[in-house]
Amino acid sequence: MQVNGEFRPLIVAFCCNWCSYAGADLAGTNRLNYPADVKIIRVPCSCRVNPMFVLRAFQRGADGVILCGCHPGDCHYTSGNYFTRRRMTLLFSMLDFMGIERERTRVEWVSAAEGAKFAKTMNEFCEAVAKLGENKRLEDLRCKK
Amino acid sequence: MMFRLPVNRLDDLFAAVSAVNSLYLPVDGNDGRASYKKWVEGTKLSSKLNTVRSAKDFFFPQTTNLCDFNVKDKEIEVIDIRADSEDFVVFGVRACDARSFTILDKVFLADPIDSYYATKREHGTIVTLACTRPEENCFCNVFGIDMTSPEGDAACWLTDEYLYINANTGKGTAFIDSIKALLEECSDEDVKAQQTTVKEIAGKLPFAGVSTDYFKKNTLLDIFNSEKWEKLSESCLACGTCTFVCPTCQCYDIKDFNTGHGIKRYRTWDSCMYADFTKMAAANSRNTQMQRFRQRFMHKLVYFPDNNNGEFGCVGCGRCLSRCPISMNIIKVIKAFEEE
Amino acid sequence: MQEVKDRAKQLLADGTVNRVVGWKAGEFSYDITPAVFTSAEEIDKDFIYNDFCAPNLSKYLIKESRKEGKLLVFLKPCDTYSFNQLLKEHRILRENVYVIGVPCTGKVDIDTVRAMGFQGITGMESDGENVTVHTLYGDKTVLKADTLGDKCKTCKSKKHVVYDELIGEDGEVNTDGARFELVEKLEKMTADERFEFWRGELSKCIRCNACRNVCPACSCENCVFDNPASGIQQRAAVNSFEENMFHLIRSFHVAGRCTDCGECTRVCPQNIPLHLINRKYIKDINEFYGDFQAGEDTETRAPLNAYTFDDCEPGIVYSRGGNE
Amino acid sequence: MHNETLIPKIGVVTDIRQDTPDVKTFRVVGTDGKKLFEHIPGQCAMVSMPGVGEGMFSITSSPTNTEFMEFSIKKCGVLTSWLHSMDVGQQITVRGPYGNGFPVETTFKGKDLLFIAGGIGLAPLRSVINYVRDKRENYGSVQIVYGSRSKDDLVDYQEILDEWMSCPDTEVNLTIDREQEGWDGHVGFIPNYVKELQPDTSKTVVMCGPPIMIKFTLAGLKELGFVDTNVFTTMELRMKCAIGKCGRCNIGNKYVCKDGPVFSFDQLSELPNEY
Repeated sequence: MQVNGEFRPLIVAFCCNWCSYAGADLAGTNRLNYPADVKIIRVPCSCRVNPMFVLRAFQRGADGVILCGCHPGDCHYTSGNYFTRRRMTLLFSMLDFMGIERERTRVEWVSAAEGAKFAKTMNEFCEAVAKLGENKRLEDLRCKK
Repeated sequence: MMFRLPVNRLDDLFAAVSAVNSLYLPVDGNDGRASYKKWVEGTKLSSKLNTVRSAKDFFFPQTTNLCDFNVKDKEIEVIDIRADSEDFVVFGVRACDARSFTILDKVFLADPIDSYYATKREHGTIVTLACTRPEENCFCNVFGIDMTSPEGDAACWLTDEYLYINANTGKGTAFIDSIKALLEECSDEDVKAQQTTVKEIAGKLPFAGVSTDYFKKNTLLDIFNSEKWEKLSESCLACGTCTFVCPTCQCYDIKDFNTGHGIKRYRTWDSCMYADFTKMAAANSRNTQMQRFRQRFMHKLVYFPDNNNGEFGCVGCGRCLSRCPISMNIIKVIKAFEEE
Repeated sequence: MQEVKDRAKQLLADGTVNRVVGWKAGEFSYDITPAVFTSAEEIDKDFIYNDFCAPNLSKYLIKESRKEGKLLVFLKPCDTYSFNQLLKEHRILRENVYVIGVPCTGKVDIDTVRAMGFQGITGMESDGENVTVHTLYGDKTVLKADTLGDKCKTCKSKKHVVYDELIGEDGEVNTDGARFELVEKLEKMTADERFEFWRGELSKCIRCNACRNVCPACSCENCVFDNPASGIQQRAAVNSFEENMFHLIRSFHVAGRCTDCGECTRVCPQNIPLHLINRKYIKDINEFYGDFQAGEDTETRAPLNAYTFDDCEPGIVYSRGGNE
Repeated sequence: MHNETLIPKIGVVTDIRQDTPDVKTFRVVGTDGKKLFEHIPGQCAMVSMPGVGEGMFSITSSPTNTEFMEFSIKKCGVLTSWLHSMDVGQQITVRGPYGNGFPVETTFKGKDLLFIAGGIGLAPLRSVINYVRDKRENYGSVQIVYGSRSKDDLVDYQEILDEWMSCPDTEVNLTIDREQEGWDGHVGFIPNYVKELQPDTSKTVVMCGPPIMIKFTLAGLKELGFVDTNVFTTMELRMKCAIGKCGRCNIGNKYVCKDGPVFSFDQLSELPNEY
């Protein structure tokens, strides 16, 4: 997306309800800055995110997709994020195999107490995606305005 | 009137056509298969007999945007996105595919005219190329198609030395006029000689003698109710390969896509082999794969001829024979019935 | 192969089975159709097993094994993996199936032969070493090894992992890793090159669903691509995104369950090397979570249904090296 | 550029009437407040909400109505559920008219007519019945046999009571499937009711309803001595284009959207039983 002549990436962040979403909240109440480019979608568990969600986000105009969940071992549902870990490892590896820039996807474990980590992660991720520019390889032209 | 051009000047011909209109021709891909590509400097005409996908793509593409909608509160705005097509030339269409347009015309140009197809037809010039080395899967002669003198706006014959060209329609004449500087008038002797040789090969093709009489002699209901369909359709995978590579398959679906800022209504190829082709909210008129399989062949061999003075809805291009994952195809169907 | 035919007739005659799932001869020697035979006459007339019988019969058993009575099926070594995988997923009723393992030395692929330059192929004969190709324009003999399809060129195993009886000698699992060579080659490319490669291949897709419908791992009663609410209901792909999406999602759905039978590539009308996508998953799973071969047995948990506490992080994709 | 029938017109819903618990009748006009197009009784139109879906519905109002069109729609799928949820003033898209319609100006003229409808099957017949009522002098006697699951499921019940029953030379026979409080009319299924009524076999029959009703009623009519050529029905199959091109609504070589939806039973007897 071009804002005032400058490219700003659209980032979709899937955040687990129990840790990362609370982490994002904490970042907010602590007045830690992270870019407004990040659009958070709350999910009950990072494990709820299936590959289609990630692809859909790109289709609808995302330039980067990040998944945040509880740290391994801390899943509210005991083991959800272990499955997320395997799934996303394989999916991201496949996206990379297809030639989609690997910096556009990321998984990060953020606990409810890690507001600072949340803000830092988002800042870093936005910057990395901003460097890559617009998502061209997984875009759906119909959805462009 | 026959014209010719030395084979080594083919590139000049393509360049001359391309200078005015977009030119599409079969080109060999890196997997050794041909597909239609737009000519650019350096593009070489395929040596293959035919393309995997048929030439129907130019007039009835895999997807067409029909119109757009803007929906705001209770109001709808309809946006007619149709644009006039540019003029284009498709070169190297074989006799079978050329005939497929006659069949597609009967569907799309019947009242009410399909404007998307009609526009493309009006702007497209079809330059056909006679076959010289038919494949074992070819059976266009079963449907009365002469592979050595193809239809189309202008027909070409390729020999070792020359490309011969002859106009069949006004559009073809205009096409030849546009490249006349490169051509010389000539006799049709070489073409006749080639036709004789190829016809001899064509007569010996494995399916040259296949008869379609059964479908002319028996009634719709008799063929429909035949017990043979069960066995024939037994291992059908219900994929859409045969329908999508078929030059005469024209069924389509209309769908809406919500782009987030509007609705795009588009149509895509559809296949009668798919389970949800006829699925309604309450019922499905073709519930089993046998019924769906039967529909496809009944359409080509019975329904279409019934509605079109006996003309079959198949042109014998052989694509379904070479592409079906389980090697079940229209020839096996015809033969199974002819056995009786 | 007379032995196979005889055994089929024998089992029909003694009432062990009431039908035989096998291969049926076509118009030429190479256009084989899977079929169900119910009598000795039918078997004598149409049954065939030779170097051209590539179709994997396992998937038909989902439907067939639910019908009345016991059936006989012939499975090649690689088909037995699919069979096992389907057993594991409770898709085949084992008690209704009598499996005879038949040997396989690789199947001749008509498209490979065509790509060699043959036109008008009216027949082929194989003696196991050489293939004689008869065409409208003359005959020629070539090495069989050169005529194999993608799935057979890098055969994963000549060992039957499940059977009730065997015809011929059982073979060995192939461990040379040759089947990952092309995947490795792609991995070594730059991201741009990989993107170009896949765009070139996937843009050919006509979304006919042949890969899905032939795939023994794609055994869902109702596929996500047939669900109107998914927004990606089957039909032709509209643009490059949908082409990518279809193949990404389909391959992900079979990841960890794909036995690498190679049917997807064999049936693709557009010759897209779809098996490479599946093999990439297999290779990744082997590297990240330890060697795993789907269909090898019916007990081991599938890699995507399992985890360990110390699995690698998704970040491994970035740190693994290779070209960006 | 050619006209394109696949590009729809915009219609405005000006009135919504709840006929039965699952049937609503929608009144539609163009954005200029006038009727969208003219039609023949029995013809259909493709009604759509962009992004939701498009479906073929019979136009239930009579062509003699010069002000608006009406569609009686039963809630049963994605699109119909959406249509049921909309309010007056909503715009929808409409294209048509499609199909052959009933032969009201030829075969039916001067004939005694027997209408048999079950449930929502009354919707397509309503336009013919009202057409006949408005041009009463052109037709002979009219008998209407209409049945439904219950009294509440009788579509257009009020219109039946107020207008049809008071029409000259018109007999209306209503029935419901099982006993219900407040109902003193006939109770029983249509096929049996028709047999009980013993209609004159010289009548031309127009029938519409669920397949099972059609099957048994037709058998009953034949028993009474009716001939196939005198019995008409209107069909419904999945449609996308409505102009005989998309290839799915065929019964044998006939397309329901183009060659139908009205067929006589002698026509259907020559076609495969695939509907």
